[in-house]
Amino acid sequence: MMMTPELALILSLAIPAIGALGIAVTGARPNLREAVTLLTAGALFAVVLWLLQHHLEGGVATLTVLNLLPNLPIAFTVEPLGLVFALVASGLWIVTSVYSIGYMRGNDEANQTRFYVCFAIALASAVGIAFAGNMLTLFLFYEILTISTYPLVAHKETPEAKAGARIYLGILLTTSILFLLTALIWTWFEAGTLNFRLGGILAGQIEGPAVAILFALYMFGIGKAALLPFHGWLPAAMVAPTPVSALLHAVAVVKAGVFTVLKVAVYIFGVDFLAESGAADWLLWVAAFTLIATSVIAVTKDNLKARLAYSTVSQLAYVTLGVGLATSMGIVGGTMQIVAHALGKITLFMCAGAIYVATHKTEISQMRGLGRLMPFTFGAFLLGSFSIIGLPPTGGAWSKWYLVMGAADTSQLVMIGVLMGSSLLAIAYLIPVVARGFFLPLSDQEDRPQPPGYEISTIRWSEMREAPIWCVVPPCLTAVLSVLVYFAAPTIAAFISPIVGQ
Amino acid sequence: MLAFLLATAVMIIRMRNLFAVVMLTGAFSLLTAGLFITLDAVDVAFTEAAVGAGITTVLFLGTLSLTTSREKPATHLPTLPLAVVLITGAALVYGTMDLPGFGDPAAAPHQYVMPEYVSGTETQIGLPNIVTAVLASYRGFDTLGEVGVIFTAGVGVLLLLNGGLGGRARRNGGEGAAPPVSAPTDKRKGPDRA
Amino acid sequence: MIDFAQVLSHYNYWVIITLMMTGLYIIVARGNLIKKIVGLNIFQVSVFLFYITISKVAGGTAPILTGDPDTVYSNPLPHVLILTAIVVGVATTALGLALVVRIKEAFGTIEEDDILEIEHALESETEPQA
Amino acid sequence: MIAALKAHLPILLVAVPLFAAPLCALFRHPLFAWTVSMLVTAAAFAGSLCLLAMVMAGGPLSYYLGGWAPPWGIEFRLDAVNAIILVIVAGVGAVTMAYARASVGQEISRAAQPLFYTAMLLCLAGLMGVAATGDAFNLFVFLEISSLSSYVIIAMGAERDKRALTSAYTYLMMGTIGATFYVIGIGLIYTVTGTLNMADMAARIGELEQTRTIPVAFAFILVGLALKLAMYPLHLWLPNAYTYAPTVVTAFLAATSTKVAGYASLRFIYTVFAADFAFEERTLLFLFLPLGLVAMFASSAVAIFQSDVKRLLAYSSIAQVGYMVLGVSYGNVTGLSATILHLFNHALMKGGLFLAVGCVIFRTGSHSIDAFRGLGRQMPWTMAAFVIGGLALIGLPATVGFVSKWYLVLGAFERGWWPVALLIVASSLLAVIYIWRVVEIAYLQPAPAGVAVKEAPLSLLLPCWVLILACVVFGVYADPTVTIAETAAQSLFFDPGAGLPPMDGP
Repeated sequence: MMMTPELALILSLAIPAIGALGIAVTGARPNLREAVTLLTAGALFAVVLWLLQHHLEGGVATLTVLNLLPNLPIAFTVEPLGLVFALVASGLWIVTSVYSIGYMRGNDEANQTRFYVCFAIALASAVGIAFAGNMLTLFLFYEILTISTYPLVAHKETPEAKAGARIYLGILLTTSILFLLTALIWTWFEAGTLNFRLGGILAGQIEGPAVAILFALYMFGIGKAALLPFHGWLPAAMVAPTPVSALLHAVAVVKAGVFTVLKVAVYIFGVDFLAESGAADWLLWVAAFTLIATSVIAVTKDNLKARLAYSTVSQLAYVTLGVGLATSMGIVGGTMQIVAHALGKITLFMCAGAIYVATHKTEISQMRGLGRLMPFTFGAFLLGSFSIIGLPPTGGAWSKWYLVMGAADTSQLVMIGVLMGSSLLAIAYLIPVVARGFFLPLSDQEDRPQPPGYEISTIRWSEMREAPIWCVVPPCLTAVLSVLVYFAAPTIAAFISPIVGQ
Repeated sequence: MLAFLLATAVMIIRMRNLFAVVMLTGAFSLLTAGLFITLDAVDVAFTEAAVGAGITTVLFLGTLSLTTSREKPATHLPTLPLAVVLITGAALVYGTMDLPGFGDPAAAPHQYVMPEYVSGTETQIGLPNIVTAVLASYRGFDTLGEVGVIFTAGVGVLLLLNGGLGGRARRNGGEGAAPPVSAPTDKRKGPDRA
Repeated sequence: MIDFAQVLSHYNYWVIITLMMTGLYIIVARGNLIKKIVGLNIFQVSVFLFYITISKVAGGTAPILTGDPDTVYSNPLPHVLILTAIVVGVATTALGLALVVRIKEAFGTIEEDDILEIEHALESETEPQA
Repeated sequence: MIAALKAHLPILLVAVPLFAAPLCALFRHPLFAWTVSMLVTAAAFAGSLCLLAMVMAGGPLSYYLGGWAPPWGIEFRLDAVNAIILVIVAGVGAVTMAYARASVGQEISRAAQPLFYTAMLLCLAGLMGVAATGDAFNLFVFLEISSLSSYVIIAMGAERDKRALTSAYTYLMMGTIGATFYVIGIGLIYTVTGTLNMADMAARIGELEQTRTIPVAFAFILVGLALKLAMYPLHLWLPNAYTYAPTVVTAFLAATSTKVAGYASLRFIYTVFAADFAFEERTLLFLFLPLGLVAMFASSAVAIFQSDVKRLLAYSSIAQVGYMVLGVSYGNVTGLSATILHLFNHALMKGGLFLAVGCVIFRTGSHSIDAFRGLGRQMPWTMAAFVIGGLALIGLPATVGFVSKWYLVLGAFERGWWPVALLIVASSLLAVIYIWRVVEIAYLQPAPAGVAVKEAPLSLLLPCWVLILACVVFGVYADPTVTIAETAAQSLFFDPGAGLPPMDGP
């Protein structure tokens, strides 16, 4: 069978959907079910890779399915930004799947079939968002993503899980219906189209303060980008099992949010139009405030996952800030940040999960000395932290670098300061975790008299208490990947540069 | 005659004995029928006398025999109903201001469609009674609908009083004795739950 | 503003309107279910009267062909409509009364207030503890 | 044969159910009655689809009953507006009838079933008649057929809960007042125009706009129809009627009866009284706009606090009527299209939702929200249908609710009323709350111990899913419905009374 770009696009959506079905059908036989999951994830990644190759060869892939509304079709287009997101999502899905299998079995969780089904649907919608050819299609998948992740957040069905899921759904639906939908219809009303077009569709169609209002509707409407004050759903969703957090924070949900932000900026408004009209100026400040404020909150959190959650909010604001700069550097930096943060944060979350599976510890203060028992996990955590902070040799270094360059381009000295300050805060909330893990004695060994010659800082392989291997290998892998991204960064930058007119 | 009607209506409001009220309603209908005759509507008058004064009264009496014939005094002030009624009435009076005067031969209804009915009845139908002609032919479908309405009501009454609803068996409890108040509280115990 | 001639030619409408409103008042204000239906009847009959008034042509006769081409007939169309409407009215009355009989059986009363009370009691009975 | 059938299709659609009804009554056999009803509704559905296709292809159709040309005889006039209404009524009729076999079998005693089906068919015939007729008085007659039969079928809920009787009584009172108001309005118009044909009225009203009679007639007709439509604040009869009626009846009436009343209002607002009529413009602006908004918010807010799922959905219906009223109030084509679209879309989703609740009633015997505990696992298909229907009610993309909302908001933008646009989207958030209350209980609360509930039988699930899938299909592929709605809106808006035959003697 010949692979055509249309077919590939269809497959990229159909594979996870069929996968979901397959998982549902094979639910009674866990081994088969997990095999289906992995197979689906692998196949999806392969298709996306094919699309990448096709794109690199200069091919164009578009697909118009049918008219949802007259003159408003459900359409898909492959473009660099979407490819980057699709690659991140589908690639990390494999890793997360492997990890979920270890985690869910390790914890003996209930409702596993529902979990995998919803996961696959979420992935299908993430791919749909990535390849959406117009804003309506994107919105469609955006909402499916929200709904399909709701059961995941509520997975444990405890009162806290329900409350968290309610907040999750509430904020995401409220913002998307109240602001994003309004913005969409407004755009349609003004521009007569919702197709993504380089240089934007709104340029010249709308002027004055309306531009800023519409832009604000978009920015706050994309609740998944977690801009203050609509960030509350992310910490609330922390009640979910760790693989879900990984999905939310790294693979699909927040990435879909910031990806949409980028899409809107580049294809709906157009970077130049944004810069000219000054509509995005306010966004810089909101993003900067979000960035600093949530970093500070993160420092105060003792619960590891909560700390990571606030860190995510803060890191997402980097992308928004990149958009707010309204320069090509800002957009490139934002895109890089999607990749780098995805890899970094998924590593951190999987490590947190691995710690939980192995020791059932959730608070940072309890994690003293665990590094020596779980050296791989903590090692991966360290690399992930580097990426979040923005230290070489990890991908995060580049994204931060581009953003600083962007800020310098537009002489936003304050923003440079904000970026630097936030990195310092990231050090403050991430490094102690690792440091405690490696350099403090185990909390339950404190009181015990140590045998002679016991060095607290040595790793004792015989005492290793790592989580199941399926929980440990994935974070190590992603940690390595975030290092690799450091070296691949110029390639990525070159890849997306066409869309920002360089 | 209109004054008589009004008087009857007011009396109906005042009366508490439902039996008398029903009789008065019958009288009201009869009076109307008389008015219809003076207004040249003989067919309608006949029908009103038979149906309005006759059948309706019988129906009411039947109901009364099955229920009760005293009305309790009203417990709340009729301010709101009065307001509703007055506003509606005022609107209607306002609306009738521009109507053609009573019996005005130049009024639109008599000028527009009606003449053709008269001439048409002669040439096309060949019945002397124009009302019957219009009823049966021009607007025959209304009449069909009318039959449908009667049928519906018949089905309805049959269903309500006879058809099902637990059947007549439940009514053997005797007149006025309400069946036990059975709230649909716990039907979960139904056989399907087994 | 309103000249006397107009009052004369329109007073019949107004009397009919008063009748209608009497009927409506009974429906809205009275709590007895049978009385309400009586009100409904009066309301409808007054509307019939209104239609028949429309149909009257001064100097006209009943719309039965006389053979004389100069005869002025009253308008037959409203008559036709009202014939239909009378039947509809009676059908409604019959149905309403049947309902009243059933309500009497089920609730033991035909007073609106009492019924509301019983329903309220049912409501709180079935109300879940939440 | 086919040609003759096609030529007489408009009347057949009404007459066949009307004549099939006595058949059911005559042979008092439940299965026979159901079979007849099923065949008739299915045929009516096919016929209405055919009619819709004819109208879309060839423009408005006019059918003279008995061959008497209007305004002397009665005319059936079909354009895109009522063709789509006919499709809704017959379609939902057919689906609910398929559902009725099992549901009615459980809820209504065997002896009463044949007459019950008779009444259902009569109701269908009445509604179809209202939608098809072009004669104002004929509309009243059909309205009464449908109303009388709906009082009866609502009262049939008394086998389960005696409150059905009082709600039917209340409905009868309000419905009859509404119908009488309507008759008064028609009488007033007749007195000044001398005609009963709607298109003819429209043509003759033009000269009479300045009289005091026309606005009053307009008001009376509108109030009369609004009572039937359950337009806020004339909705008081609706919640109880929907709550206590048998499931099938609730689903059928919720999806059709208010829609037909809505259609009739549109017909009068736009065809009979042309929309540029100054009094009307003011009415739309000062009455419809606030009432629509209030309905949306107040009824949704009330819905949130209901502990009975049927009642919750009933209040939601009133809120949805608010959307329709709002669309009319814009006084532009987009708003009107939105209203017509929503007539169609809401019929699908509310029908589907009530049928889903019916499945729950079938298995648990209760429609209290408590009965839904744990059903997500015990009745997965039913609850999945409920969730999708609920999402449509909220207006999420890929469901029909989204399409209506899109046009509603677009219309507001066209009018420059952006606060209204915001209010519309805000009100759909209330729907999130009341739908999610049920969803949460169904999925995240454990089932009460000791009772096992099975999934509903296929004969109930299938009809329910037909409507729910239609919600999705027409949500993802709204091209045809939007086209029809826009054609309908255009024809209502721009050529009132167009295509009226020349006025010669008969």
